[in-house]
Amino acid sequence: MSVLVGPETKVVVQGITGHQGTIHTRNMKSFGTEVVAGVTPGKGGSTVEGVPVFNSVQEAVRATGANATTIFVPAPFARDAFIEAVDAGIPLAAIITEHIPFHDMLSMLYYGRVHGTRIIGPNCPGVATPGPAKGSKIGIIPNMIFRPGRVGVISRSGTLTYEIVNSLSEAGIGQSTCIGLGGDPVPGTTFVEALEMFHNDPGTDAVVLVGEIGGVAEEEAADYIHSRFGKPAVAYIAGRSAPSGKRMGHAGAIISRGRGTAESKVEALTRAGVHVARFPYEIPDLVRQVLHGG
Amino acid sequence: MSVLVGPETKVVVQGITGHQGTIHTRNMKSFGTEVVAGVTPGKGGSTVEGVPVFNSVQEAVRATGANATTIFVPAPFARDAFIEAVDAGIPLAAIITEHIPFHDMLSMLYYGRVHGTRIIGPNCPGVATPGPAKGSKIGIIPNMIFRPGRVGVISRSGTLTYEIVNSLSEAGIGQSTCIGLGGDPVPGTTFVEALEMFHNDPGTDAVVLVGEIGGVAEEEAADYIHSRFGKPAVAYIAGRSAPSGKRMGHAGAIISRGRGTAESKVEALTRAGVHVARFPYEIPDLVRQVLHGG
Amino acid sequence: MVKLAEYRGKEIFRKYGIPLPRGHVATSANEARDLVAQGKVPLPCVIKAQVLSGGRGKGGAVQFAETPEEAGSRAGGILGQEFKGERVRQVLLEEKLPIAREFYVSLTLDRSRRLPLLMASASGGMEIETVPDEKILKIPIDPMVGLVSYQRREVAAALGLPPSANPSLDATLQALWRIFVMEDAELVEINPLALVGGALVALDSKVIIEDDALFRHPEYEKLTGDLTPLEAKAHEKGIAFVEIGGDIGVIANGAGITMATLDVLSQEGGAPGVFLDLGGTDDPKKVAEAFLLMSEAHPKVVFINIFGGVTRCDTVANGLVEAMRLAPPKFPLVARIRGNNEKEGVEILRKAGVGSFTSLAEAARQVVALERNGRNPGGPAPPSEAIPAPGGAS
Amino acid sequence: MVKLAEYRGKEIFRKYGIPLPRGHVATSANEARDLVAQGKVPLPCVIKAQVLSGGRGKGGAVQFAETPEEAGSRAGGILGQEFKGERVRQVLLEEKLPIAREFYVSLTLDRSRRLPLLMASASGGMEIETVPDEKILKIPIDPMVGLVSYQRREVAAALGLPPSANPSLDATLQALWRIFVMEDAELVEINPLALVGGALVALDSKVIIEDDALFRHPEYEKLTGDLTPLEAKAHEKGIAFVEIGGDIGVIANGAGITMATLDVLSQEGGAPGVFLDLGGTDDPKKVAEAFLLMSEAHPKVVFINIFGGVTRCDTVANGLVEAMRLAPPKFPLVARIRGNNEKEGVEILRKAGVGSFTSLAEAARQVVALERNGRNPGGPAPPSEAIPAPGGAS
Repeated sequence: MSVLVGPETKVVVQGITGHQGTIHTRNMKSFGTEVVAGVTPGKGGSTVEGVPVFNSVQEAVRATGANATTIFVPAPFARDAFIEAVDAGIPLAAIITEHIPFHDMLSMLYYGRVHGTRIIGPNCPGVATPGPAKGSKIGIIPNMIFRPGRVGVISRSGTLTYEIVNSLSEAGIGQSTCIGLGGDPVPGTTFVEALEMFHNDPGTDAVVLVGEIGGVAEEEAADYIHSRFGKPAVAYIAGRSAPSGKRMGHAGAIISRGRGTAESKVEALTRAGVHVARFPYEIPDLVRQVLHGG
Repeated sequence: MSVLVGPETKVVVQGITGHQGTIHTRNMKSFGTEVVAGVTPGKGGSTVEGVPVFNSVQEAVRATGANATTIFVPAPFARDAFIEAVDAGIPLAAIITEHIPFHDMLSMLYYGRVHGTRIIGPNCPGVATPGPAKGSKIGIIPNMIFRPGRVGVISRSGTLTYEIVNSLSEAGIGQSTCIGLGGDPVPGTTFVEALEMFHNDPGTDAVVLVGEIGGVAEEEAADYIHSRFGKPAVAYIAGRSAPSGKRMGHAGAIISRGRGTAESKVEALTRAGVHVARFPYEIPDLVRQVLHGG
Repeated sequence: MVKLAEYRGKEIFRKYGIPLPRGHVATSANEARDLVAQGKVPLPCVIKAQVLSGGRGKGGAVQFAETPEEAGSRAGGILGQEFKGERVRQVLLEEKLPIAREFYVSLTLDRSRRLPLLMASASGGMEIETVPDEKILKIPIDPMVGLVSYQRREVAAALGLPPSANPSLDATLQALWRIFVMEDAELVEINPLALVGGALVALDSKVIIEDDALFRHPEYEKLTGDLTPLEAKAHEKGIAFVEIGGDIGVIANGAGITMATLDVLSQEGGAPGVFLDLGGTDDPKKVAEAFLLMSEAHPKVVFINIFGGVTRCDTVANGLVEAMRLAPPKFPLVARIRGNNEKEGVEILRKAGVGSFTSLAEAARQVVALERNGRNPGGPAPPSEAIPAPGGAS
Repeated sequence: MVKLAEYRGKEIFRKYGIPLPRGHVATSANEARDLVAQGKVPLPCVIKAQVLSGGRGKGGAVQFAETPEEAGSRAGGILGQEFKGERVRQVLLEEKLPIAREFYVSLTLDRSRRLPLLMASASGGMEIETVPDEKILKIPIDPMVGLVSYQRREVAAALGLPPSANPSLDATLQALWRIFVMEDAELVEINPLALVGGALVALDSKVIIEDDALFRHPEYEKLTGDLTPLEAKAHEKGIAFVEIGGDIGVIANGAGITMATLDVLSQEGGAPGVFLDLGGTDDPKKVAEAFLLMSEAHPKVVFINIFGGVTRCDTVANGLVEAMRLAPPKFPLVARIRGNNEKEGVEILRKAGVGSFTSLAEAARQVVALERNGRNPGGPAPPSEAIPAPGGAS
């Protein structure tokens, strides 16, 4: 079992003929994902990595029954690409594109909610569900880090997530699904929403949260875990020693006015019963402990 | 039984200190309605017809638990008044105000949908559920026309509805609930949505539809009745002999390009098994026939 | 509804960045000639009467000129003429462009979907009503989000536009959307939208502003051009009044009841001619005014059919009695006043010598009978005698 | 982020109709004197340095004048000075108004609710961070609908405004909302918003435009004022580079992994000083550029910690090798390159004499040991010798 993506997921890639779109179409396919279609306006009729390209998402959906999209189109066009996917009836969109204006995201969030399309991202690595036979993935998380299993991973970070998932796999701890939320100020899916999914997933026994300084998403996750989450959780918060007020690469990693500090996040999570790792490489042991009481 | 309003309905009146607001507060109360609060900004603390007046809907809801609103505020302020009601958590709004720009209604429709608030109207007489002991009403439908019973009435017209409900009552046929949808180009609730409510209401045995020329709402109602509505229906379409292209009082009553004619509506309804009256005064007999096979 | 003349619609188009032919408005032949002579309007040019009715091309209201003098004389030939009942007070002079193709685009409200609707067709330049449905692309638009790029691409495909014209199309459609929203339009139409040298140009404009939104747009005034003099007079007083030519005057309240009254009268063989919708008035003065307006239409018989909801029967009755006092009617009167304060209203009328029916069918039959009497050479009977006591109400 | 100077924010305010004191910008003492002498700025007037840092009042960057000469000399005293490291190139001269009260209003993004947030406080004129939370009214706004009247009434009540000022408040808040949306602002703040003779006037402006939306607003340029010279240089090349003063240089990819590296180094007793985030680059040239930039910061040791997802390890390795060839590093190098094309990358580095760790903890310990060596007078060891073969990976 898994959340969001699985063997039934049929993926369309928006922006498939771009550099990243092409590379990750190949990667998604070699992970086992059913990439059924690509979309690039004006390039309909061609193929990329053996995947047929259409001029519009609607054409792609009609021809292939795609039910998830991965969006690689540049930021100025990402909002419209997403709305096109929603109008074509696609219920799940991983938006890889970075630098989408948050004003655009506010209207995308509205549009997705009204029409029942879930957004993962933007500026995120996507979602991956490893499988014993074949996995399913929307986005860019590297294939080789996974091992099928029963631990869910939710992260606001990109590369750090890969690092952590890889360490879990190396320690023999497999994953049900890994969700990269992205670090943007207005994420389509929050920690709490992702936790709810794992809460309801019989295939997930425990969850690893990878947070970072800035915002209050981790504090809200702690509240949710405390009041309703029924599974053990392990967390890591990056940026404990980050210099105050300096940006560390994206807007999510700025500390303002004492809120959103590593301390407040660690404290909130600890109070909620979450085992908080000081360093990423402590996570596998902590997961083993919460799973086996070790 | 009934739909939309009943003994549990606690009404707030927005614009209670205006002429119409005051008159209809009195009428709603004498119908048996629990009018628990009025709202007029700046007039908080006063009372109208024994009803306490608040400065905001939120204050009114907090103090009284109001769960429906009747909006009498002038058209330029109606959109904001409705949004205030939604933000205060009110799930049902009868908007009596006429001449609200349809562009405003489009955003009100969105806002109501996202937040789960149903709109009746605008430019409508509201909703009334007569009761053996006490009735419940949001809006301005006259009290004396009702008789409690098991026939639902849905209408795009105002005064004609009163006429028809009155004739039902005089013929001994009582009503479960009467819904006045209003004749505006963008109604908050359509025939189809109102029919769905009566379909699910065990207290309703048959439905009377009062339509008029213009638009295609009656044709859509016919489609719904044909495919899913499980109760007998009687209809009347006003304007069979209306001069083509002339406005008869509001935008809903204009014929354009051969669509929305009385003929097309009557034909669609008849095909759907609805008994269509040629004149309003034939309705009671037709209702008696569909109910008792007479 | 506020329907704007072509040049006014084009002023809006210009403000929102839709490309237009170079042009100017003139109100006299001399002004037209000078505009061309001074090079403000390039030659050859088009001269178009600024009237609101369609079909100007066939009707001679669109002309062409090759010289300033010709422009002046053509403009002079159009100005001051009547076109479909409307006096031509302005002409629009515009450069005549080398048109490759003509398209149709518009935004309006789709009442069925309760959404804005974008329509586009490769069959531009003719009335859209005459274009077969399958040749019109229709795209519903989310009002909170507006037009998005894939919809614009669908339009480009439907029009068969060369790719070079895509930026021009995108800008035009975005402007169309902004006009629709910002100006509270019921309709924004460009027909024809012409392809000229790889870019699009709006050759005509049709913009209708919603009446109900005029409080946000004081710059537009309500249009009363299509109304008869009496209708216009009623309109000024805020009374809905429709003349269609017939003997019976109907005073009712509400569009539904007005239409139902018409239906019943027609069925009984009557010829209703004037409708006056009181709406939800509570003001006896307005009722009196309405009645006096009705008198001016010289009906053979007047049927007052009121169901009082918001309107109170006694208000209507008082207004009627007052109006009859001021100007005793020269026609028989049939009343049916029911609903709110019915007893009081009926009593007031009774005291003034006017009876009131309970049954609509009976009242309608009486109206039609009086209409037939009124056609006799004997002339109308005085109201107090002509109106029988109403039949027993149930 | 694009933070606009006060006068530029006020230009936007003016465009959207927010009332302002009469005022002008001057770039010299003479110009300032003339503006006042010509009556373009009424007396008495305020002279404000146009710098981006706060606390201008306490810092002497706001002055007052009663005569044109005084305005000139005060302006001259401010212009050309440095304020918190920023050179004053313009002053804004404005009439000094008789202020009754000062308020605070702003619109920004509430990340937790994922909605715009309207904030208002009767405690205007001071930094909002110093105002207690209970004195700030916070209203989340639906982005599709905008500010509605009851919210504006809540603000009026919270500010304790006289009813006469309500139209002024409504107009100001609506303008604030339009600026927030139309200009893609992260923050629009008026502090203080002053009550002057029954109406509101914006005495200051703070407008921050979102970087990511600059493609829609070419009129705004990105701000690099707060950056060190090396940070600015990196910024131009599109590389995220942060200097905080320490011995260890860190090259990583992604904010999370950068922060985690910092956490581990700090824990091991190291003093990280420079971070360079490669992000998701696929371009060996960019890696080489980044490495050369790092060299310019003169770290004692450099730790390259890469987990390749989008980034490929061989790309990073090739870039590094190329950079080392161009400018042999004067510091020891510790690498940990994992993930996408890991084997190839490790092999490329190995051939260039650089070993790669598998374990982050082990790598970090090695970095800190080399940092300590680097502090010894013996100077840095050459990289090929300083870096041991990595411990066995699991």
